Amino acid sequence: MSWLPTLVQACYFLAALLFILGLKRMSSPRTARGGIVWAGVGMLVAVLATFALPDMHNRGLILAAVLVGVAAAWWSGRRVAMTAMPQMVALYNGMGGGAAAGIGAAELVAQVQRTAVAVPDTSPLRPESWALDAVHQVAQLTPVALGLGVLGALIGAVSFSGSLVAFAKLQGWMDRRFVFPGQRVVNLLVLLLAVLHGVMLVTGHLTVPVIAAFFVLSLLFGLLMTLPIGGADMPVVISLYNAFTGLAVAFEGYVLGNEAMIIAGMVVGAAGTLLTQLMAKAMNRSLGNVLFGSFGAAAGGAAQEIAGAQKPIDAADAAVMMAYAERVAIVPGYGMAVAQAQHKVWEFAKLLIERGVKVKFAIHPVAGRMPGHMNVLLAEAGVPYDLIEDMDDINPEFPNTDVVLVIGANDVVNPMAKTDPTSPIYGMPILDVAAAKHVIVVKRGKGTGFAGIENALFYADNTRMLYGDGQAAAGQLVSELKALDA
Amino acid sequence: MSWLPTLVQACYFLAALLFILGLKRMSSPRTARGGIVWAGVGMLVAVLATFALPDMHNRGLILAAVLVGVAAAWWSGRRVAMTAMPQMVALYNGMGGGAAAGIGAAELVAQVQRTAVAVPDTSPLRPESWALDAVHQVAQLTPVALGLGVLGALIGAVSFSGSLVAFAKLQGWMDRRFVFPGQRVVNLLVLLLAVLHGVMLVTGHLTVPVIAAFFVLSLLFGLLMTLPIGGADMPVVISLYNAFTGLAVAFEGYVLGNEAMIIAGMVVGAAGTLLTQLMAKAMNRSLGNVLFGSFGAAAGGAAQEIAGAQKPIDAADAAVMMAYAERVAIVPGYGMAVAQAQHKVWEFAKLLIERGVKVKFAIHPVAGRMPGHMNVLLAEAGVPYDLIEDMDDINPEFPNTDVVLVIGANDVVNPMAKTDPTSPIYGMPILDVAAAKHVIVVKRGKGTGFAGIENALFYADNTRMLYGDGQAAAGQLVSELKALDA
Amino acid sequence: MIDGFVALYIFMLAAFTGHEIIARVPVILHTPLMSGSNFVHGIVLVGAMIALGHATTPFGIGLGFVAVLLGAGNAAGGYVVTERMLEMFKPSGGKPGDKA
Amino acid sequence: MIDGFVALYIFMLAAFTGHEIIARVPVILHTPLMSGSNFVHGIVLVGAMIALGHATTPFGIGLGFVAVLLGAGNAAGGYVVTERMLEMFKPSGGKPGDKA
Ligand SMILES: NC(=O)c1ccc[n+]([C@@H]2O[C@H](COP(=O)([O-])OP(=O)(O)OC[C@H]3O[C@@H](n4cnc5c(N)ncnc54)[C@H](OP(=O)(O)O)[C@@H]3O)[C@@H](O)[C@H]2O)c1
Ligand SMILES: NC(=O)c1ccc[n+]([C@@H]2O[C@H](COP(=O)([O-])OP(=O)(O)OC[C@H]3O[C@@H](n4cnc5c(N)ncnc54)[C@H](OP(=O)(O)O)[C@@H]3O)[C@@H](O)[C@H]2O)c1
Repeated sequence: MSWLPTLVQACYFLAALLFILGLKRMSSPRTARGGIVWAGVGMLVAVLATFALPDMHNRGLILAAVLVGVAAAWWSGRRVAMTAMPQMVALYNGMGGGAAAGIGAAELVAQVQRTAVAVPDTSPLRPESWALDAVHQVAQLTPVALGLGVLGALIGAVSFSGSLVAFAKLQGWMDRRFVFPGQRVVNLLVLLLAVLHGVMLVTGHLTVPVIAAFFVLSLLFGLLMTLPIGGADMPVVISLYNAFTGLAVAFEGYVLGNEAMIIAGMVVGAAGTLLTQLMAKAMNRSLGNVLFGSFGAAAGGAAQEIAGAQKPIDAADAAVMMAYAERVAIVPGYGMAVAQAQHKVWEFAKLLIERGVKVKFAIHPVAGRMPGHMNVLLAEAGVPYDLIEDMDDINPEFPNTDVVLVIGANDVVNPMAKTDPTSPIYGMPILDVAAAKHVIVVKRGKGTGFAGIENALFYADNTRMLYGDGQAAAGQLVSELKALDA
Repeated sequence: MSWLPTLVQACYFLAALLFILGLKRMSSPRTARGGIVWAGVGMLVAVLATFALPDMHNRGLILAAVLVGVAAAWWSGRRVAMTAMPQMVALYNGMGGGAAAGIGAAELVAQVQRTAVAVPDTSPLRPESWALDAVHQVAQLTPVALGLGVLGALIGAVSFSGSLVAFAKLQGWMDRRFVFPGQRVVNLLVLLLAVLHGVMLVTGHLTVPVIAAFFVLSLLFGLLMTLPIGGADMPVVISLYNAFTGLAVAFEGYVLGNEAMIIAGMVVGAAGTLLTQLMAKAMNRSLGNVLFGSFGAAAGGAAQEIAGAQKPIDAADAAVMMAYAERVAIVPGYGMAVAQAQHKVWEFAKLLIERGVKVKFAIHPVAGRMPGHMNVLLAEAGVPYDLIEDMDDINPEFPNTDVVLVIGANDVVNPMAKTDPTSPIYGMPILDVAAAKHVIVVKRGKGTGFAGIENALFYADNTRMLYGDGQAAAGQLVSELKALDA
Repeated sequence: MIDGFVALYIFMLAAFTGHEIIARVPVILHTPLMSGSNFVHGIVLVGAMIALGHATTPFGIGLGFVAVLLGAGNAAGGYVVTERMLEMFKPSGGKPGDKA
Repeated sequence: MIDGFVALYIFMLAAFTGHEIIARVPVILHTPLMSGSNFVHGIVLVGAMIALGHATTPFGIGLGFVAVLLGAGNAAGGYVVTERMLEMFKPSGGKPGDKA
């Protein structure tokens, strides 16, 4: 054994180690930033080591493809808006799934060639175009490797086409949910056909047409499975496809005999599966409900009657109320993200803090449209994370809070989740803002939230509505507050 | 490949899986009880599978040894008192270390024989007594395997002799700490000599005398390393040796090519190392301090002067005080374990609860002499674990508590840990019982606790002393309480 | 090729490791972690490079080229996006990050 | 014999698994867990059985016999002690356990 392969192996080992350590760091807020760097170093080491592998051809082509791919992704990842992050994750994840499927395809085709050489007279159906000029020196794949390779290709292809649909939906290129009667049956049939072709590949029907049909069916299934799912459920679906890609990479890693791929893929596969469940749980839904349910459709049934009227307030009064309060809590929601109001909100909060008001941000786990959405936006605006409180920590404090400023949040502060058993959000834990002395709600009008239902909070005696776009309203609050001191 | 080895392999895989799942369950209070059963099933599967291995000789002997070993350990483990658990763990752990060392020795001796056959004329120093009548059919060990085998044997031997010393100390067979000047230097020398012999074994000096010297030195080091450590520090040391044995098992597993041993050993090695650190941290000490420090010796320096006198109370008054209190917290300590008072204490608490008093048990993480000591005793007496509160949870509640009953605790309620920087326990977090309205302390007299220092709590204005043996005092409290109702 | 059982052990242990690492992660980190693990499976790039490096037919080379492109996109894009998200998690005293 | 790097991967992953499982264990379970992991390394019994099963010289057989004895003690004793400790962890409504 020469030293070069050993060195490459050592590099792969180091990479696997750094991936695990990096993910470990990423799962704690204090060390998260360093984590991605550790994992990045691991990736660099693994890629450089692969260039040094002894029996590699096409080194120039490889370098070109790597450079082009890295440059394009780097550029797009750098310039995309913070709010578009989920769809970018979907896109890059789809690419990974596609790469895994591509590896599977390449191995299957190569196996066809090797089989042709081994038994040259028993495969008359093989198209002649697959010239056998240079046959792999590698031995035939074992049945286990063949099976895992096919499975990985299936999963990777589903993740590829599914992620692209998710991307298109979140990007707004595909607005409507695509639903038709009997959809589930059709989807199931396509999946069964794809699996059937996969089984054929493993059980001796390894021909190019079968391979082609197998991939077409797999891609089609990813497409069909994702089309009926609503845009707001996409983060969970993307997380699921992320786990899929991990598994696909692990299986193709087995085919290639590459332990770093096996480990990294499997770690992501397991971590991603758990993460998907945690995400669904944070939305108070089951994974099955996300994938096959029809959340939006069910909403809007027999809603509870709400007494009273919404009572407006103007920005000047609202600013004064908060300026002379002792404790203020700010509850952001999806509307703040739409309005991109986080910078203005933080500016306003800073002015309050300067005046000696105790300000906290109260974050509901599923505020916005992806887990941690509000945290990411507030962090972007520069809000230090020790001002940010989780639901469980802040709920007991609302009775001692003078003013709660709800900005663009709706479902996550809807008391009907506790009082109305017919509500689609019944049972979801909410931020108990109604317990505070005063509530000010910033929204544009009478629009409903994600669940599409009325909100009793807006009609409560201690609630005042400050109508307007989130960013504009926050801007007004800032000017009024500055005017107070002038 | 025949089906039998595959089946055995599958059994080993199942065992490894069950060990991990079992440990996972054991690390959460809700599922802990089931965890050991899962792991136990894994062990059973692995042992039965090993009997089925095809190329095994001496099956009768193996069965005899297994039966005798199991019977002896089962019997001793069943009948030992609950308070003697730590030394039993030490004993069984030492056995594991010894077994690993034994495997290492057997492999090394076998390797000597194989070497002799391979190059019969180059080892003139080999004693003739090691007859070569039947030589292993197995190939020579690789250098890596040889190295790991020697390392595992070293660690296993240290764990063996060290654990036996720990057992003897906790059992009370070896009361004094064995300390002499220059001890650390001697210990270091012995360790270096052992390592030196290990290196010789790996670098071509594989002869029986060197093997023998290597084991004698390793065992001696384990002995010397453990002798100076005080009995109260033993739980941490036992945990360390537990991790050692895990590592030794993993290394010998590599030599034997047995993945179940590698995985189980390595999991325990890593888990045990972390657990050791957590234990030391819970005692507010570093691992180095436990192993090389002289905690008992340093104590008793320039202690802070304490004003006031201890004010006694009799059982009748104490019982009345608690009977008419709204909230009572009971703080047990090492003295409760010595007095075996847990059953009486729980009887007393139940009587209070029947009267409508809100009773909680407040447990300091290092109360007693092993982590979780109080929990185990209270659980034994039948106290439901939802009445038991951790330090962090109950400390804020003491100001609202009417009476705290401290029974056999001392250091863990000593306020000087917060006030006196010269105190050996300075910096250790304590149970803040002084904040309660009244404190009643049960102890036999003016004896000090583990740290050997005075306790300002006993002299505080709101503290009353109920002198007497823990069990007797609790018994009196019970009778007085019953008398109240009669 | 790795022997069947050894591979099984590696699959199992890697799955446990991944599961345990994520087991108690706070909600606030769900999205960055999804992105971070998305980056980690960018290791598929290495596999794609090997596939292209061993390809000999024009079709195989084309397939490998696309796979490397996609894999490189996964790795680089995953890194940038995760890095940008995590960069924004800072304790008190941080300055506003880059504009969205 | 397992190939060097594969063994390294298994060692690493097993170490991570063990570490992560214990990472957030409450103090109350420290002693039972120490005992439980003590039981788990009782798997050394399997190794000792193999050593005795392959021994051919009287010395080797003697050594193997002692190793199996010790390993069996580790496994059985570790199980009993752990089981007794954990048996006592029960929620409200439990009856007093066996007398110490
Ligand atoms: N976080 C996740 O992972 C996730 C994923 C999927 C789904 N969800 C769901 O999303 C919902 C999140 O609740 P939420 O309270 O954050 O949001 P929401 O219930 O969707 O409410 C958003 C509110 O913001 C207002 N708004 C929209 N644009 C605005 C603008 N430019 N300026 C000011 N206000 C604006 C809307 O009212 P107007 O139209 O009157 O302005 C609307 O009532 C939950 O039902 C959750 O289950 C969450
Ligand atoms: N938990 C662990 O893992 C661990 C391990 C090693 C060391 N430690 C150390 O051990 C100490 C534990 O603190 P602790 O408060 O539990 O105990 P402690 O400080 O050792 O005090 C025990 C007290 O109980 C009294 N006592 C002894 N026998 C008694 C009996 N039969 N009836 C009534 N009272 C009796 C003694 O006073 P009288 O003699 O006057 O009765 C003594 O003051 C800490 O310093 C800790 O660091 C803990």
